[in-house]
Amino acid sequence: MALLRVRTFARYAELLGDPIELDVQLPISLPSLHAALKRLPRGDLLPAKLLIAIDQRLAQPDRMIIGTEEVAILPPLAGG
Amino acid sequence: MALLRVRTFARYAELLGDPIELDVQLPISLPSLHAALKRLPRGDLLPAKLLIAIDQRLAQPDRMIIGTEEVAILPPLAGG
Amino acid sequence: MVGPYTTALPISQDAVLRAAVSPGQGAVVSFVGVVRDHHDGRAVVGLSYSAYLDMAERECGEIVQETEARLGARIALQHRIGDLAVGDVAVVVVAAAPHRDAAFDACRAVIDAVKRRVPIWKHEHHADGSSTWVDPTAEEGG
Amino acid sequence: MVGPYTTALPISQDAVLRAAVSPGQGAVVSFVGVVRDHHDGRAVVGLSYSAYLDMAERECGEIVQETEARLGARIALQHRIGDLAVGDVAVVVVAAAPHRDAAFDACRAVIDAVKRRVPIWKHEHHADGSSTWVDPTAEEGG
Repeated sequence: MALLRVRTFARYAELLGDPIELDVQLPISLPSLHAALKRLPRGDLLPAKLLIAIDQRLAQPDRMIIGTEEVAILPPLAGG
Repeated sequence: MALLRVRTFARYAELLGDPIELDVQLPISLPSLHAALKRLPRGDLLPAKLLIAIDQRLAQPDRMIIGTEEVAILPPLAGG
Repeated sequence: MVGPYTTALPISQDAVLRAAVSPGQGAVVSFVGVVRDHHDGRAVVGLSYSAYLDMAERECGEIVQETEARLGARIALQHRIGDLAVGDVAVVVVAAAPHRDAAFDACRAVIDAVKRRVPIWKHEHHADGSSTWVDPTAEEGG
Repeated sequence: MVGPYTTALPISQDAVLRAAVSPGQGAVVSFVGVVRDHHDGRAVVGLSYSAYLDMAERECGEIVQETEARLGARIALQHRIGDLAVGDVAVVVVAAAPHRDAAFDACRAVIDAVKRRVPIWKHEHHADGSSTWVDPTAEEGG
């Protein structure tokens, strides 16, 4: 197990704090990361479909995280 | 025969002067008006398809002029 | 807005903007036409707009009112008449609406209709001293 | 234009305009997003934008450069971050191009991409003292 740092913003920062440190097995898939986030206090309020950014780009669902990346979870975008 | 006053603008005003007074039979159709304009000095430089405004609206080709209207011939529009 | 829609004085973009905007409208789309330094491959140093003024005002008013009614936008429009230099503002259209779809559609509809319907003519002055009347029906683009 | 594309200070529309315009470009299309006094049927008194700033700057830069290359337009973009009141300017996009087709297409493409891709969030403050995080995926319009 290793500590993975996850940045949060806006409503997710209110729910979960920012940043989060998750104790997970690395590398980790996005569905496993999502499941680990859901197990946090109030993590059950995260949506079924979660936007995840890796190194400041929206991640494809099959992406693996090795632990050196900048990882962030993004609420629905509302700029413009 | 009666005098019909026709307003001109831009290139047509340079060609023909403004306004023009035409000696024509009233009422007059737009093709007949066009033909009378063509017979003016430099009238042969008018295009085969001529924009004619009657009372400040573009006229349909079947429109007749009785002589009390405001008549104008318009070069290709180039505003905007 | 109501007219006049043509002006012989320089156009204040801010004033046109203020004429269209209100607190219920979150999306404002503007079109500004600026005198370019070239046209059809020739260097341009300035131009003169002339108009059939009464008809131009009537057509502009109809375009604004039709588009406001059809798209639920507020529209402001000003078209410059007279002598302009390169870089001068020739025309400004501002469309304000609650959402951006209507604002974009309204702004585009107004400038397209102005070019199609309003009796205004452009005399273009070239760097070599010559002048030509612009005929958009005889050229590409615009 | 190059960044920064986000700003915590009030946006000067004139400065954004000047960043896009040059003498070869005759058509300038602008989009201005203004804080409205209502949303989803509720009275709004203000809002706060927050952002994932590094990613927002990177996405804005990509959007601007992609659109400039694809449509041959020059683009300026500024998005406000922080606390805004009703009537404040939230975002400005200016697209300048030789002709109006490209200017309209570029301006529309940029604001659509900003809404779709840039990590910015809107906390809306209502007249009754409550606040909500805006979720455009859960509502009509925009």
